Amino acid sequence: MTTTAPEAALHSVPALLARNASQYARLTAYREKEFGIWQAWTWAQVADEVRAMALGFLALGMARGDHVAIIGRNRPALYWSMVAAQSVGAIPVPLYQDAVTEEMAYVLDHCGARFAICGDQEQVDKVIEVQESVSGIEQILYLDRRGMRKYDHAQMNWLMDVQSEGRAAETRLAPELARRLAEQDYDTTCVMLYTSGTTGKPKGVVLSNRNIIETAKASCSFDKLGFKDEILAYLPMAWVGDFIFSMGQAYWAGFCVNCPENATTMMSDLREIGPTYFFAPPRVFETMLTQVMIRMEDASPAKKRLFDRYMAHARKVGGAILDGKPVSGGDRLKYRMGEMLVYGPLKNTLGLSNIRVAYTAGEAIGPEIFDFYRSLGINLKQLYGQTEASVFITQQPDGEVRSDTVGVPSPGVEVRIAESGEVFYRSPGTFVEYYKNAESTASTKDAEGWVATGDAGFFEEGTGHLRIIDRAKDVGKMADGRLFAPKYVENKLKFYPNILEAVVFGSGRDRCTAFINIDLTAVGNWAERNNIGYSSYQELAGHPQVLAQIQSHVEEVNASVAQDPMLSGCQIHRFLVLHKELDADDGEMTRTRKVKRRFIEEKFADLIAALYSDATSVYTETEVTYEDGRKGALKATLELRDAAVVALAGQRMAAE
Amino acid sequence: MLDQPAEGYVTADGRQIGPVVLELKNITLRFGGVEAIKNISFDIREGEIRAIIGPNGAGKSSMMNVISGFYVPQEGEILYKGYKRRKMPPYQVARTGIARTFQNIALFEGMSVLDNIMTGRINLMKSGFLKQALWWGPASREEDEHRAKVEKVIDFLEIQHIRKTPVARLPYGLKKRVELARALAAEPQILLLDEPMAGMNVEEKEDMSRFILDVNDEFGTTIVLIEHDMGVVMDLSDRVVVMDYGKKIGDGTPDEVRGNQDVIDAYLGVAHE
Amino acid sequence: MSDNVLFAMEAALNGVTVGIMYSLVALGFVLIFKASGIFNFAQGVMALFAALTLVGLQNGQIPFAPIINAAFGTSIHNFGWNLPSVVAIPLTVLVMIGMAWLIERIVLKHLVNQEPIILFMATIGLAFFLEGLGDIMWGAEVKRLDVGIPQGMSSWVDETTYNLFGYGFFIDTLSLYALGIAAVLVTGLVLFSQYTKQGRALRAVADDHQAALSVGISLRFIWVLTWSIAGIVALVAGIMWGSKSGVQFSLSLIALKALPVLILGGFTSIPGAIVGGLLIGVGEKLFDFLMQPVIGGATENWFAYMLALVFLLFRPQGLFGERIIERV
Amino acid sequence: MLYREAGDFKTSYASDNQTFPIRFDRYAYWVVMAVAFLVLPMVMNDYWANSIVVPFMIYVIAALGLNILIGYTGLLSLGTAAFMAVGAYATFKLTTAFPAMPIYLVFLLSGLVTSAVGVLFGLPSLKIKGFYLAVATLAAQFFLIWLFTRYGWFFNYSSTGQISMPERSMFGVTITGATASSTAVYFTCLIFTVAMAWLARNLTRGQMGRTWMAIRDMDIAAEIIGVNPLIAKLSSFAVSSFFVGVAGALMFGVYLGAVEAGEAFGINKSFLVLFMVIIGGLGSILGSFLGAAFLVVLPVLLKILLVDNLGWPADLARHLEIMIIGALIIVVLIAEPHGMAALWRTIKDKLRLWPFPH
Repeated sequence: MTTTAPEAALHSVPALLARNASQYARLTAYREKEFGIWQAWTWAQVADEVRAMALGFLALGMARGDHVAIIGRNRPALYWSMVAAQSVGAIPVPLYQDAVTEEMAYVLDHCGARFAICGDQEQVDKVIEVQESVSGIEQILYLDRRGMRKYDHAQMNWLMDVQSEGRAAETRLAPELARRLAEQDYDTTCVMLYTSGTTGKPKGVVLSNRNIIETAKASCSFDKLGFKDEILAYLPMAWVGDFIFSMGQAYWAGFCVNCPENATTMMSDLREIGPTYFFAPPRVFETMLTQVMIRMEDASPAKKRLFDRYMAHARKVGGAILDGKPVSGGDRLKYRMGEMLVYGPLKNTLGLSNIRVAYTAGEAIGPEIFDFYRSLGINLKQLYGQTEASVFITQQPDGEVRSDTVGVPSPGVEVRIAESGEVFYRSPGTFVEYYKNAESTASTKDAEGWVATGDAGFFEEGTGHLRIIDRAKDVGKMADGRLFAPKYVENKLKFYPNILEAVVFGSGRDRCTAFINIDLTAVGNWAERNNIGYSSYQELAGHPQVLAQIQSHVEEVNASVAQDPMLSGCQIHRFLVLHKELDADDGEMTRTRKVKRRFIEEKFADLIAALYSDATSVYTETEVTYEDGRKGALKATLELRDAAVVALAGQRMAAE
Repeated sequence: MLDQPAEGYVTADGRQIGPVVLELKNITLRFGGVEAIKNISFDIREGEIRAIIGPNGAGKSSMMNVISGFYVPQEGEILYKGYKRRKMPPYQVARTGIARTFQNIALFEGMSVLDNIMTGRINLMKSGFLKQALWWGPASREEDEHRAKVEKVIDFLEIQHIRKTPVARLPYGLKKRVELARALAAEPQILLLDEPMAGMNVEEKEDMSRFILDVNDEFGTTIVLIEHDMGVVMDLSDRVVVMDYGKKIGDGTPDEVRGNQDVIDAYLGVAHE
Repeated sequence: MSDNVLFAMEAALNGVTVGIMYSLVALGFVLIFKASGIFNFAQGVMALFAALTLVGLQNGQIPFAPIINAAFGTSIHNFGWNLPSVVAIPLTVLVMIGMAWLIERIVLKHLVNQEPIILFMATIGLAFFLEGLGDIMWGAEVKRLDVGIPQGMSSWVDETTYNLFGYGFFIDTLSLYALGIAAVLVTGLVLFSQYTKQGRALRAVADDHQAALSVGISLRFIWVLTWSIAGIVALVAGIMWGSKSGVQFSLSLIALKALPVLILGGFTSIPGAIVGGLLIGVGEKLFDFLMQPVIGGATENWFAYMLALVFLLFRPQGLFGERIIERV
Repeated sequence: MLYREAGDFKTSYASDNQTFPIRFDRYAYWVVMAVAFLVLPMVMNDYWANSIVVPFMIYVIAALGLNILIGYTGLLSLGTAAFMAVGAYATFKLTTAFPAMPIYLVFLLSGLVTSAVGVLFGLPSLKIKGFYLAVATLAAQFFLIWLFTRYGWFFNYSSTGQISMPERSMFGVTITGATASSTAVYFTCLIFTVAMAWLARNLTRGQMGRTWMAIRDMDIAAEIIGVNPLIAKLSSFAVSSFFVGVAGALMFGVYLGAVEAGEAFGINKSFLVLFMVIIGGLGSILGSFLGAAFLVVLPVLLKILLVDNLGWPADLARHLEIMIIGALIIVVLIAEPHGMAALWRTIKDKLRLWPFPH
């Protein structure tokens, strides 16, 4: 392997690996909780493993430009297989492991993968099922051997066998590998990621080495990430974020990637590792907070009082202290006390003690949730990005952190707002193209390389922070021409623990209405405390007291929406609580749990109609898909509720 | 069954069944006056899943205890790997590669799951008294090596999450699984399962059957199981011995046994009570 | 007949006296063990406590006088009256019953279905507690106990034996009474358990806990009952021993001697307890008599245990206990 | 509350099953060690050394021994004191027979002698269980004491029937005898206590310990999965007696200096150690420490309170003490059958989960 390559030559992930293998040889590169302890690999070992794998791939005849599908939970060997694939000039295509067969079939077919690398038997079975319809796949490799012995191995290999074959073929294939490695440059494709598009079929976003490495370089320096950092890789490997954090940044900065034992142990693994750099979507932070509150409910009164008292103080000064703003000595002292008695232990039990930088993104995060973590002294920040940008578009610099903005343009990124209010950006991270989809490429990325985010937003005066209102195409006009920004309202609703999801309608209509999903954990817990019996989500969702609660939430939201003249029209006049949870398996949401608005509008047309009629209740039947894939029908009669709105909005419009 | 070649054969689902590894000849066991087992003979082939079924009090468990050396039959002999097994205490039988689980769970309630399974390796751990007392070097190294082996078993039976829990706190189903783990940890050639699914719900039964098959499949372990639930037995086992009132009334493949009139009278009738 | 044989016989007969003591204590053990599976280590101390209480009542002592004096610098001791035994004994019986009730309330209730070993240790704790309590209530000094049982050499035995062998045995009259009383006590118990409702309930529980409970016998009542009876038996033992050699701590040590007795007699057999007691009593006296010249005296200290130990190796379930078949 | 475990992860089995897996506990342990070896000797006066610290440490060793037998192997013994006596008399005979022998070696050899005797009296445990075994150990208790008081050879025919420890020194430091400094005594006990505790930990953490516990929890199953009961039980007796023997040796050699078997090692001492184990916690090494500490300190406190301050007669205080100990045993068994150690464990779990209740 090359010794300390000059930065200039670092134009591919394999090259970065080579650099780390010599520069950080003894430092831990990967850890995975397996067999009761954290198995660890140094960069040197990783380089060796990857090389063996790459040679093995050559032996299997992996060619330049081949697409290699990677399906499974976050595991070191799977990350290595991506680098190995890159080493031989192939293109890794990580897929969502929980994708149902049809989705997987589409993607595998679209990218024409010749190789599929699977985590375990379950994934293999899926791929085999797909093979019936998709011919492209020639070789299936698997990582976990459990239960695989009886399979026909004519077109199948255990990843470890591939490696040992590779090692055996060292002398024969080493030159070829060297050649392939040498071919890698800044413009060769690094990875292809499928966006779980909110509408239509997923698109394959092609990202070059330049995209990934430049982005990693910039973002690492932005947050001063170094080889001492620890990260927990638990988000889907198919998601661009995980690729940037666990591959791009990890390989650039040389920090350690930790893989949990399995999805169920994630929280305890998080606690054991205590990462210094952490990303989680808002809903994770939200559930964490809910858990904290629920568990504290059972605490002894004295302890509860102590907890509340200090949390109150944290809310008062915690954030300020974190932002380095002036805080009185007394308050600092009290905060110190709190750190010892409450914050410290709390962060410890959550596994967030060592966090230096934490990010959240994807959707807006509730102010109190956001502030809760910051007040504990956890440097939680927001960023705004998307797959096409290799994540980073804007992010919040230390000390300028607020819940309602997404920060300033990341280093090297230019951002402009179109007249329509849509946000455009241009950066080294900007994707190359949509695979086999020239026209959407063209429609998203113009000649100068400006990319339309599809989000509407504006720069705040003074701070220069970007604020996102909503999806551009969702920002519509109401019948009377007032601005209609459903996401904006939905987020405000979702900030209430009781509300899991909300879908607001009103485009081209005279007033807004909404579907609501209650949060089963939060409301269920509330129900228990007030011993309200319920057998199903549906029953609980229909309970009058629940409806009353939701109504009060809606009305509060209306009040706050009315504050903002631009959006005051978006107050919700009527709403209903849905009889089922919106679910990706029913196509109502994306895998990343973004609401598919159009789809829902069609699916629940009858309900929407009812909301705009003056009926007080509506009967409906809905098709649902169960865990095991069976389909069934859900019957329900839903109550339609009117919510009070703040009136003045109308006159204001008139006044303008 | 008699037409199966002595040197072994391959089953429909591609499992290699070897020659006879354990043979019981004319076993008779008495408690005082009562005859628990009356002159029973049958054999167990390498790598097969052999079931012993029969109504309550048919002497199944006694038979199990005879094989595992806890009871010494008054008459008859046991040939193991071709040699007559001399009279020996149970712990020596265990050393010959026979491990077992118990009808009513016999875990060590005062110990953690991990320690329970570690005890399974008792006969594989060598380091002596003094080495352990000083712990340094050999003893601790050995401990770690065996821990690694045990962790494989834990992983295999998917009980990682309860690794450090005291068994006393576990629900019934999991206890059964831990007991299986303890037996597996001994890396036995023959694994005796005494009603592995007694008192389990359908789901737990499915899991357990899967594990039993996997064990036999992955490690090629010979498995002898007593089971009350006919359905399960018929799906799992290659050959079945049927006992009633201490006598053998049937022996053969599940289908053969199903066809056997005595069995139908004696057992199947009783089964649906 | 050679003198040695005569001496041996005399020693043996004296052994019977001690044996009775053991038997009485062992009896208490057996009663409680049968009814509740508890091995009551405190039985001996109960005897001591009973005896102390009896003496205290007879002499009209003020309970807890020592501690009161210590605390308040007073020096009170007696109420200044003396109760006749006919009053004092029933009172003591009441005290023992009260104690049984308290023990059930405070201790046993909380220890139901713990392993026997735990219960055993609990009774050890109880033993210590009672010992301390007794001393604090009535003072620790050795006391004479006299309930009017004649003592001293029985001239009747002396004469008859003299006429028989030409050598008069020295037997304490008390021993003879002890024998009598023990006999009465046992027959009493047997009758009680045969012909009274409670007695039958007692037997039912002894035979099969679950069954007994299922037919609606209150286990707690049974426990109070057995502990009361055990208390009374203890009182008797206390009186015997007390009258013989004064009420003192050594009394609680015979609790330990009762262990080997039970091992010989079996934990669940009343006749076993009696026979075992006599065996041990006679045995240790004889052994001492015979071995003294060889290995020196005071072998009573350990003979009983060694005997039990050897015995155990050959018949773990005791003389009258039935064999256990181990199952898995 | 005090625990900070985030980032305290294990990458090897060795570190996973070390004695103190949690960082905070490790620090605590080292602090205690430092205090014991460096601070205490400086600050402690003779009264504390003699009436509390030294006996505490000696009883810890005895309790550890008994705990191995009862707590880990489930074999009940009431003969502890007698085995201590064996240790004591062995020391006496060895020192007087071989004046040149290094005294620490003498203590260790005494331990070995004791374990030999222990194994002898442990033999019955192969056939008998529970109370029955208790009787066997009682036989040991009374027989041995009788032996030691009866046969002159054991006490070198001294007129008093006592044995008294001659003066012995190592590396020029007087360790036993009248002129031994309390510091020397302290360090002797400390060294032995630490070493023995460490031994106990090693033996109980490994396969040996697991076989013992297997026998304790379900001997039949244990035998069927391959535990040889003979070896398991006898080894337990041997180890246990070794500990108890060393304790006895120290009790006589460095603490009492002169003893008469009957008084120093009577049945009540057996019970005392038994209580230490019960109150401290069966099957817990920490428990042996806690139990010993408790039952050593309690009488001293009572004495200070009642006799020294309130001026009550000493015997009364003594009776009160007996009563309280008895009551405590019952309370402990009712409240927490696994003793103070288990209590501590629950507290610790609470601290680790703080601020959450569960």
